[in-house]
Amino acid sequence: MELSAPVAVCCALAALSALGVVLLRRPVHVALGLLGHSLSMAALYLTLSAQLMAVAQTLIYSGAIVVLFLIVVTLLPEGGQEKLSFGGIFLAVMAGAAVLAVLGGALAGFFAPGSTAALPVLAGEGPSVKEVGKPLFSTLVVPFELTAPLLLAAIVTAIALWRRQEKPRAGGLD
Amino acid sequence: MNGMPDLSALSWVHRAEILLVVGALVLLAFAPRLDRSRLAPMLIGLVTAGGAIACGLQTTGAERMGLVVGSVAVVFGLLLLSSAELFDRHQTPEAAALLLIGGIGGVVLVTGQSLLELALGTEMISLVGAALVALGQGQRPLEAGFKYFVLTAVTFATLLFGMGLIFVATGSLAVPALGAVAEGVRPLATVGVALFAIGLAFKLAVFPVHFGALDAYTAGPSSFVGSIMVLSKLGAAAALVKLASGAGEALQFPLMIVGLVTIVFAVLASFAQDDLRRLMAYSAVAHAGFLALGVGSGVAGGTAVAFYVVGYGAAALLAFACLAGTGTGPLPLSSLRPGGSLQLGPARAAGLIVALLSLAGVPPLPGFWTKLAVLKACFGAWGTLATTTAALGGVLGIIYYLRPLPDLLAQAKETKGQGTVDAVVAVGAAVAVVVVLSFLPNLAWDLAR
Amino acid sequence: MTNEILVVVAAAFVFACGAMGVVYRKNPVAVLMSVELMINAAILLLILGSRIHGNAEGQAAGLLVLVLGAAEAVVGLALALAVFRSRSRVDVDEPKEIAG
Amino acid sequence: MTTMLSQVLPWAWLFPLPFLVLSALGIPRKAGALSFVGPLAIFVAALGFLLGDRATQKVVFDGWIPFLPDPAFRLTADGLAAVMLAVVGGVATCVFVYAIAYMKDDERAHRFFAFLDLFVATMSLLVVAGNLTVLLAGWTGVGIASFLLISFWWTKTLPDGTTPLQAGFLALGANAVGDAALLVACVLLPRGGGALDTLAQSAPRAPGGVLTVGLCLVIAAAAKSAQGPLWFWLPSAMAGPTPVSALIHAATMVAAGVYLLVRTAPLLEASPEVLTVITVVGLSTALLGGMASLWQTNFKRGIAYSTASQLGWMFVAVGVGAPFAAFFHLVTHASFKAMMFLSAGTVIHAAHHEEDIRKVGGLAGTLKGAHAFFLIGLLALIGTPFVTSGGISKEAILAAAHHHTSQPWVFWALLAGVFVTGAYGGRLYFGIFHGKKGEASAHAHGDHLAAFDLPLLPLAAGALGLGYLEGGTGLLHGLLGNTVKPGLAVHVVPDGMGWLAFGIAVAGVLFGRFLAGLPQKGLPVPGGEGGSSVVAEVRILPEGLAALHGGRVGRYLFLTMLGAAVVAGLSLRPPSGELPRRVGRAPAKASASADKADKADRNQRGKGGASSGERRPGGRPGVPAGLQDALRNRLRQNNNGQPRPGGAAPAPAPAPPPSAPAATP
Repeated sequence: MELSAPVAVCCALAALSALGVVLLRRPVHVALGLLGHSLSMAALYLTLSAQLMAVAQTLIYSGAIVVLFLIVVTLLPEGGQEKLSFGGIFLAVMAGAAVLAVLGGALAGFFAPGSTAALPVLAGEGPSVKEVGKPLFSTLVVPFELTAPLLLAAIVTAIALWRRQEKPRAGGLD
Repeated sequence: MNGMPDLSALSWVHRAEILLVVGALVLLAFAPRLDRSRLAPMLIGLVTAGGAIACGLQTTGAERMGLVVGSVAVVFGLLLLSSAELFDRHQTPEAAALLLIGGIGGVVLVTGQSLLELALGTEMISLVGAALVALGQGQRPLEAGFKYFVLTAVTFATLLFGMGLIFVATGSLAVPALGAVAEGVRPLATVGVALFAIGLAFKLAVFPVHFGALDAYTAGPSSFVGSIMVLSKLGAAAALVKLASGAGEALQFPLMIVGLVTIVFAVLASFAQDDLRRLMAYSAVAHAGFLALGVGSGVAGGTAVAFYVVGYGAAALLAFACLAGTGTGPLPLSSLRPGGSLQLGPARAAGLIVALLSLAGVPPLPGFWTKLAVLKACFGAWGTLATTTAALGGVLGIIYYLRPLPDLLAQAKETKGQGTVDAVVAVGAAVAVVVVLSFLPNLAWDLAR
Repeated sequence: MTNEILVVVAAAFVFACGAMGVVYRKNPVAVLMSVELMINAAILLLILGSRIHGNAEGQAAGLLVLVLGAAEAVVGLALALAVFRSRSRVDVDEPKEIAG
Repeated sequence: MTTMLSQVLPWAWLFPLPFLVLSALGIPRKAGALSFVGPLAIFVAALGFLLGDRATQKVVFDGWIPFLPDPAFRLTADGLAAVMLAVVGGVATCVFVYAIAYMKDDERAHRFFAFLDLFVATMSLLVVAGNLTVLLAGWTGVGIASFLLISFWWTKTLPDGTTPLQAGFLALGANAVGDAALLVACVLLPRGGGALDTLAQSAPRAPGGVLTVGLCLVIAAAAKSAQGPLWFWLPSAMAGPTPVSALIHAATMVAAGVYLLVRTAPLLEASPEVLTVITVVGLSTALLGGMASLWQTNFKRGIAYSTASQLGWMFVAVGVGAPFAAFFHLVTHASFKAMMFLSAGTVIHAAHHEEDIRKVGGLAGTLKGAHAFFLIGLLALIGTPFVTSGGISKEAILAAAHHHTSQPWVFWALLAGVFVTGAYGGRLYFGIFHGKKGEASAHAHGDHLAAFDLPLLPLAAGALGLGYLEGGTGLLHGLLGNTVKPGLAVHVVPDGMGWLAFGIAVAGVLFGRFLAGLPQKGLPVPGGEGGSSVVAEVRILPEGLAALHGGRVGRYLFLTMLGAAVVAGLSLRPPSGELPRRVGRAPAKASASADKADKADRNQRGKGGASSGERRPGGRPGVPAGLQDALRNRLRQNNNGQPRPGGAAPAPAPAPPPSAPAATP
């Protein structure tokens, strides 16, 4: 698929908002950056004809997770204002550069002149929403079901940790 | 698996998983009633885990090994439930339920075939591990649980990104056979496999990604640390074996290097430790190095790794069963730091000595046989230099394993708080397993094949 | 340069951004948000793969990964709250009782 | 009777175990009153074997460790093992009886005897081991027993500021190097190659051949026998109670290295390089150890250096192709050196735990028994002909070195060693028992001496008479059967060379007497006096590494991401199949055996992996770009309901181990 404007714009938006998440100082701004990132991702999914995922991204990520982050930001003392150090930033740049270097090494084949390497391209549209549902109940049914105990564990953990903040209940075990 | 699965055709693995979920649900549903009883949560959990072991005995190969070893690890955690150092002693039903879910995670990692299943298993163990550590009493477990979780979240994201790269390259969620991937996108798949392996390596606790596990094993409640540790090592090692068998040398070489670095690092760094708990945590890292080395040693390494997990698991469960109920603070050794006061009593001290000797690889304890098996596999794959390094690191480790010995031998005859009956059962059972595996290591070898 | 490659590059960039964020952020919530960036990059790759291989599994897996990200955020935030509510400074480097 | 005794000999290592349990339980009330029965039984069984028909007894349990070159559990009792067991059992019996009196006032004496029993059991297992695996079990076991006994008084602080615990760890560390070498030897032997008696046949088929296996064995032996660069732990090990020094660090455990070399001599002799290494290591330790002894102010350490030096002599004997002479000297040395240590122990006990040569002296009158025994030991040590065993066995080594014409310098160096031996022996003897009375010996007490002296009588008899076991009679040759290559005939009457050597030794003793009269400064010997401080210095690196865990999550995350990048980078490196270093350099046999093991493993894992295609070891078949479409179709098919590759079997594509082992590390 040749480069198309909507995809390029969405990619640029996603990248910029990701930068925002990294670079902005105030936690509230960071959360807004994440919101923007999530929305631009959803748009990108639409351009990749993944409508279901676009909706899910908007609802779950933008609607639930980012809001959750915002709530916690307000719960933390001082609003979670952070004092960044130059050492930390230097290390971060090094880590980011190392990761980018390796990923660049993996992608180098696509850009090397004369290289025949390319991602395979499928003509036509991607899988429809109906098709997406199928693997959830066939090939991926085990992982799908496994999310249930996973979420259970997450809920139990969150509740049990919340109880930590209350005073321990009186009365011992026998 | 075409269309809706037929319930009667469920495999034993899935039956065991469902059983474990049901057990967890029962525990949680009746938690308000169960939390005053010492025995009930444990018994419900034990019945469930016992059922999972029974299911495991119906199967063969890796499934059998995963179900049996994973469930046994859960059983030990359950047996030590009443001596667990929980922040809120009424949370035993929750802890038991989390243990059972952790068991599912371990089983999924061993038996799962697609990358997505492996990812889910990893995440399940991460959540359970962080939760069980963070529920311990005092600030230390909370700090350790938080660090463990942040680090695991990052490595898990790395794992997911690796899965994404593999999927882009191959269009399939199956464990990729790199040799069969189209040449143009093979680097993409290779890096994907490596990043996926990083997420699993965190569970294994090898060198650059060991920090979280090190803290969690140091400060977590000892009752649960043994189970979490064995479950994560079992699952991660099995998953890595699957990944490496498809990836070939592209993954085996880095794993070999990482394994050697981990062994040397853990052995050297542990010389500076004077806290028994920290020593045990470093020991877990050193053994992860051997596991990584085994995984990096090809097909022969796969069997050796499974064997290693069995032998290591027995000794680790014994060690932490002996430490159960000693709080979550440091346990300084008086021979190394003045003012240390280790109060274990002679029986648990003796059990701990057996465990330490096995972990150190002293013949004829199982730790020795498993180490030999991995070294043999490593020699077959990588030759003399790697084997010599690993062997040297392995045997030098004996120095730090014997460091607590003077303190343990000095345990007075009469100490109060010898532990509850269930804890005694746990220690006894673990000692029995270690002793049997010492003289009949071929039993573990058969289980591992 | 095709659309596919551009998306892969964008995902790699977002992932690297997340990696940088987790290293230097001090606020636990900001660290977790950086992790979410990394997970988003993974989802993007799954969807891209689904598109170019015509395999719906990718999107289904993306959906499950979304759920994983949510679960992780919940537990992470719960832990962060438990650790930092009683502290005066919100700094992930601050609790360092366990060291050495 | 003798037949029965010889049949139980492979199991002799079990004899001390009941007494271990009893001692651990605090039975009988008087510590050690029963424990000596274990080693005595070993001694009797060994004697019974030697008096009987001496038919080799083998015990084999096959299929014990399925993945090892030699999967069996093997015990072998032959002439060599029986003589060694007789030495171990005999010396141990004397030491046990001695220790009853020595440890009388120690409240943890029961534990002490339990540890001693553990040592004798593991040592006997080491001796009767039939293959490397069992040998390794005993090898590690004696190391641990030695650690426990060295650091037995772990709360004490030594005069040089170190603790017995540090000394114990030092010993443990040095021994661990040897254990590692044996581990490597264990895994690099070809299939079916672990048995000790066929090692010479199997080792050439190992990668690296005889040289590698031989060097592994030499490193292991050097670690156990405190030879060459691994000498440093033995002087520090003197922190343990003196009976321990006598039994473990003079007579038996440190001799295990020599025993291993004698046992595997047919293999070692196949490689001249290995023999040269043994000679050089032994000779340097014989000379330097002897000289180091001259500087010791702690007389127990002085004897320890003497032990290292004498073990060096045995190494030289093996190195010049005379394992028989080495073993002969091992036997005689065990008796006289244990006796010297025990009489030194009597001095220490009488002088209220004073071990400084400057603070004792002139004890010949107070401690008549100890004086006499030490004198006998000294005479044996310097090799007095006719009357002492040491004279005859040392003569045998000298003769072998003299006979070994390819390296004449060995003989001359040994003659210098004779002088050094005399000097340190004389210095110790005159320093302890003659001259001015030191502050400690002024109020030395001479009570309970009978309990200390009686157990030394058998050892004294051995120190005097054991030489005739071979000299003039050739008895030892007969006892050993064909387990050790027969050496030169051993003469009782010294030839000219023998007299020369004795003369040099006497000169040495006179020099030693002169040294004993000098003010003792206690010059620092590198790693010697403060050997345990090595432990403290080595801590810098560990502490640096542990400092990585400063507790800051940001740093952890940085290292994590960096590690991820490095691992991913490593995975991108060109596969080794395309690297020249692995292609065609591996020995054909090794690669064939690796392939075989690989195949066997694949069969065991079921046929599930076959569907994804086999790959050549080390190779990585590239998929031509034209196949991409076909491949994609295949993958898609798999995803639409077909079982994925590897869906049924645990491993999709069993990747063979990455090619054959590299030929050269």
